[in-house]
Amino acid sequence: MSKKVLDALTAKFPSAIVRTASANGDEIAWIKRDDLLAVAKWLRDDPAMAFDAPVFCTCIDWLDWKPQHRPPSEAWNETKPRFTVCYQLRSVAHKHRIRLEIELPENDARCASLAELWSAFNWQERETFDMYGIKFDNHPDLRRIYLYEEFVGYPLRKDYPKEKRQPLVRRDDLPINPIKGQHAPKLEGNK
Amino acid sequence: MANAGDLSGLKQLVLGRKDVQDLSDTEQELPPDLMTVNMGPSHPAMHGTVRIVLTVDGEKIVKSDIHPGYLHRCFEKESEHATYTQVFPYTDRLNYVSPMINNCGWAMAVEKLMGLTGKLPKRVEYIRVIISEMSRMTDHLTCIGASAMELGAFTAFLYFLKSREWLYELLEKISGARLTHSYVRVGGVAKDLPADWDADLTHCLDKIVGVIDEVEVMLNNNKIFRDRMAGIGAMTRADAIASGCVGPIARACGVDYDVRRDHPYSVYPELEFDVPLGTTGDCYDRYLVRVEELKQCIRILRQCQKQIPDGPTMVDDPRCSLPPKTDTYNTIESMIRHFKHIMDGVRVPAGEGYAFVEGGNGELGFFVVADGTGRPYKAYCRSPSFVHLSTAGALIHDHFIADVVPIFGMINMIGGECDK
Amino acid sequence: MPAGLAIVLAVGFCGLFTALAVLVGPKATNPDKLKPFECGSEPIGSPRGRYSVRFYQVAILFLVFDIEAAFMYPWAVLYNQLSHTTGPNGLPMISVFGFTEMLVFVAILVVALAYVWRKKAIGWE
Amino acid sequence: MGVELSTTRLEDAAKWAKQGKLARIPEWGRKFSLFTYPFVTACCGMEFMSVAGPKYDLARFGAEFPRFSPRQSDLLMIVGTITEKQGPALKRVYDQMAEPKWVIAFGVCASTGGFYQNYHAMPGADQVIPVDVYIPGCPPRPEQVLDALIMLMDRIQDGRGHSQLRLKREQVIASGTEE
Repeated sequence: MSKKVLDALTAKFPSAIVRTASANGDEIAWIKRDDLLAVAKWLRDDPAMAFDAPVFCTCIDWLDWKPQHRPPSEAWNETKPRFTVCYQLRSVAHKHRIRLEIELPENDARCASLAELWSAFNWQERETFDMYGIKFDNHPDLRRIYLYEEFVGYPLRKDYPKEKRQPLVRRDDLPINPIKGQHAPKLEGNK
Repeated sequence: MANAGDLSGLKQLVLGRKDVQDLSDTEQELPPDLMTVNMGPSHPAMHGTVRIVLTVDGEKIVKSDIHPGYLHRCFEKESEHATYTQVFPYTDRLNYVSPMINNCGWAMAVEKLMGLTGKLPKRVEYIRVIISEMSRMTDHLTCIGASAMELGAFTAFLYFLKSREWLYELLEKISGARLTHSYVRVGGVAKDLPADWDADLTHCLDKIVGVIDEVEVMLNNNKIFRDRMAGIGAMTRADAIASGCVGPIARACGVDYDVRRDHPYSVYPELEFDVPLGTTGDCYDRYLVRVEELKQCIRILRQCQKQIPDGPTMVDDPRCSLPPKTDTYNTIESMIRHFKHIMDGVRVPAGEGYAFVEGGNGELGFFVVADGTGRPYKAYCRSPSFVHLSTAGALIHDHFIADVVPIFGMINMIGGECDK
Repeated sequence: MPAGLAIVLAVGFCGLFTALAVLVGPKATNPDKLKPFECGSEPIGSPRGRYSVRFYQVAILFLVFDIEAAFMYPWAVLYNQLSHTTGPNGLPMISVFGFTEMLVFVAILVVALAYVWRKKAIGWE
Repeated sequence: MGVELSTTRLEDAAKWAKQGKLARIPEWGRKFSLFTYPFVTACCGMEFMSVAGPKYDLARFGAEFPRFSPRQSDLLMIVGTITEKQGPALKRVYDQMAEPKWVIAFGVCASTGGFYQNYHAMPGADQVIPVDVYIPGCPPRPEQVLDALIMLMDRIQDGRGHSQLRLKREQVIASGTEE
């Protein structure tokens, strides 16, 4: 039933659509980065599409992606884009769904912000920026949402180690104090 | 006379506008400074994990800046380092008020990628519906009880806590743990229901029906409760849809959307239940929608008790089920299969998929990217609490500080799910 | 119970416990302990800002009606002694004088309440 | 005299914990009237509700009345995971509590970080403040919490809570220097 969504989309924006797929029950459309705003506005305002409800916005980091039982050509290499930003939309009236995916290169991880079209994406784009470092242009206030401002780096990227902590506060008499980076003075018995 | 003139001139300067005589009583007072107050992370109404920087003019909130993230426990990073089966304990702690629904959501997402969605034995589907509806009841009982307590109705809190204890006991008998069950597996459930679960559930539901009626008598027409809840934090239907609201909050605004009915999964098509809808979308409607949903859960559970068939509790697909114990100890192939299944986890074919269930707070979805190994490449949780918290800023605008408490109580923002 | 003894007992009881707390309780202050408590986060802005006058208004109105309620207690305790007539069964009759006395007292304050209500001093708008 | 618990500073406990008869009376009073500041963050909060609820009543031990201001509470119950962003808030609340104060780490996340070993979950609340009693379990059963409370009462009675030891050491050092 949602197959017609993809057909209507490719009919309307033949140049903007890189490719489409219908996998695991979801309709996916890969969109070029520059036409994203136009496609999204059309999807929301067109009565036949009526995608008025946002579902989620996240990003996939394809660094050293090697799917098993698949031809080696699908594995990731430096020439391929590293990030893919995914917007999932759904229509309350027609009850169909679509996922827009935008492929972004590693050095220029920029994407148009859909916060003006659907207010839910305001916070979800801030979360994607906080976790993956994707900069959304003309987003109302793009700053970290989960982590504290002093945090350096983007933790959900594949190259960020899981247990690399950047502590804010520690007890001063800890045996190993990560903030002061040295062992606490040995308590040589209180006088 | 000179200084009298200066005095009126000074007042003119200070008030800046009209002449002093024709100002009304209230306008004559000097405009007060706006005070910024922290409604911080460690506050009973904030469920301990949200900080709001409120700019208030006296008691009225002029501007608010919400800071979530105090309970960000890195669900995605942890699940990238765990096998598909090891992710279940992490999903328990996402929405820890209704943990079973998270388990079912994650299991469905992985089964969708493996193409097992419709092939599970009927008994597994019924068990999953039963434990999900019981978990939804504990979610609504805790939400209404806690927000009633925050408004002063401590008795309603204790009544609902008592009934939640009965449910916890039964869930503990089923899964072994009161809160963090980790009971569901990919392709089935860990073990079958206990022998006397039917009688216990009937006994438990009869008692809870009585408790719900008592609390409804106490709260529904209680003047204080209604004044604190009606008209507070109202949200229009269009705002609800545009800001991605789902679940009881969207239904309170009149958005007729329930995943169990609009995108039927599991055995919900065989069960009849109706979806309560509110009109004004304020806190009182959210309360009424949740109470009505409690009754619908009881109705579903009673139908499931009658319709549940017998049968295996795990799909007999070798990829995701353990070999029976007798084979494991006798044949080397089962031994290896058992070992590989435990150590490498369920091998999910490469691909990406998004599956969603009706959680306690609405559409709870898992977006999974699999790369063929036993560990998820990416496991994103679409959490309704995070979306509802983003609308809280608009809801508390122009309300009093005391109104933030019922609004946050009725949004039912759960820290684990909101900050993932 | 003579009033003097009651006062002495009251002051003595409170004094005893405050003294106990001061003597037995340990004293350990550090700069962090003296900062205002704002739910665990760094306090923003100073509490010395200019408040809206409404706070003061609501406090004064509360004081007025609270004292009115406080005056009702001694009246209620002495209510039986107020009546001069005894009923047929020997019990004191409901004293019209005592009741009207309190009625007048409350009526005066109801006028004040009506004025305050009309000027919308109680609400927050 | 109850289970001999090893405090992080063993030599402190041995040296300062000698108590006269007179000093035991206020401890006895403090033991049975603990005012808890429930620093609730995560899933253990649900279990804390059950512990404070009607079935596993906390009121039997005089610790039922939660105070939401550190000024009026002497038992800080850290219920749930403490993340790096929450660390400063926890330290500030602990500093603003009146002496003597005790801390219970409720659940394995507050004790050691549990199975959240990552960049944002702190490996235990004792990275920030000294903890007196740790409760294992995720979430711990209500009986475990009551058992921990009784264990804490023993420590209070013996005067071996961290803040009690620190107060006594400062007292002795202060009196020591005066001689």
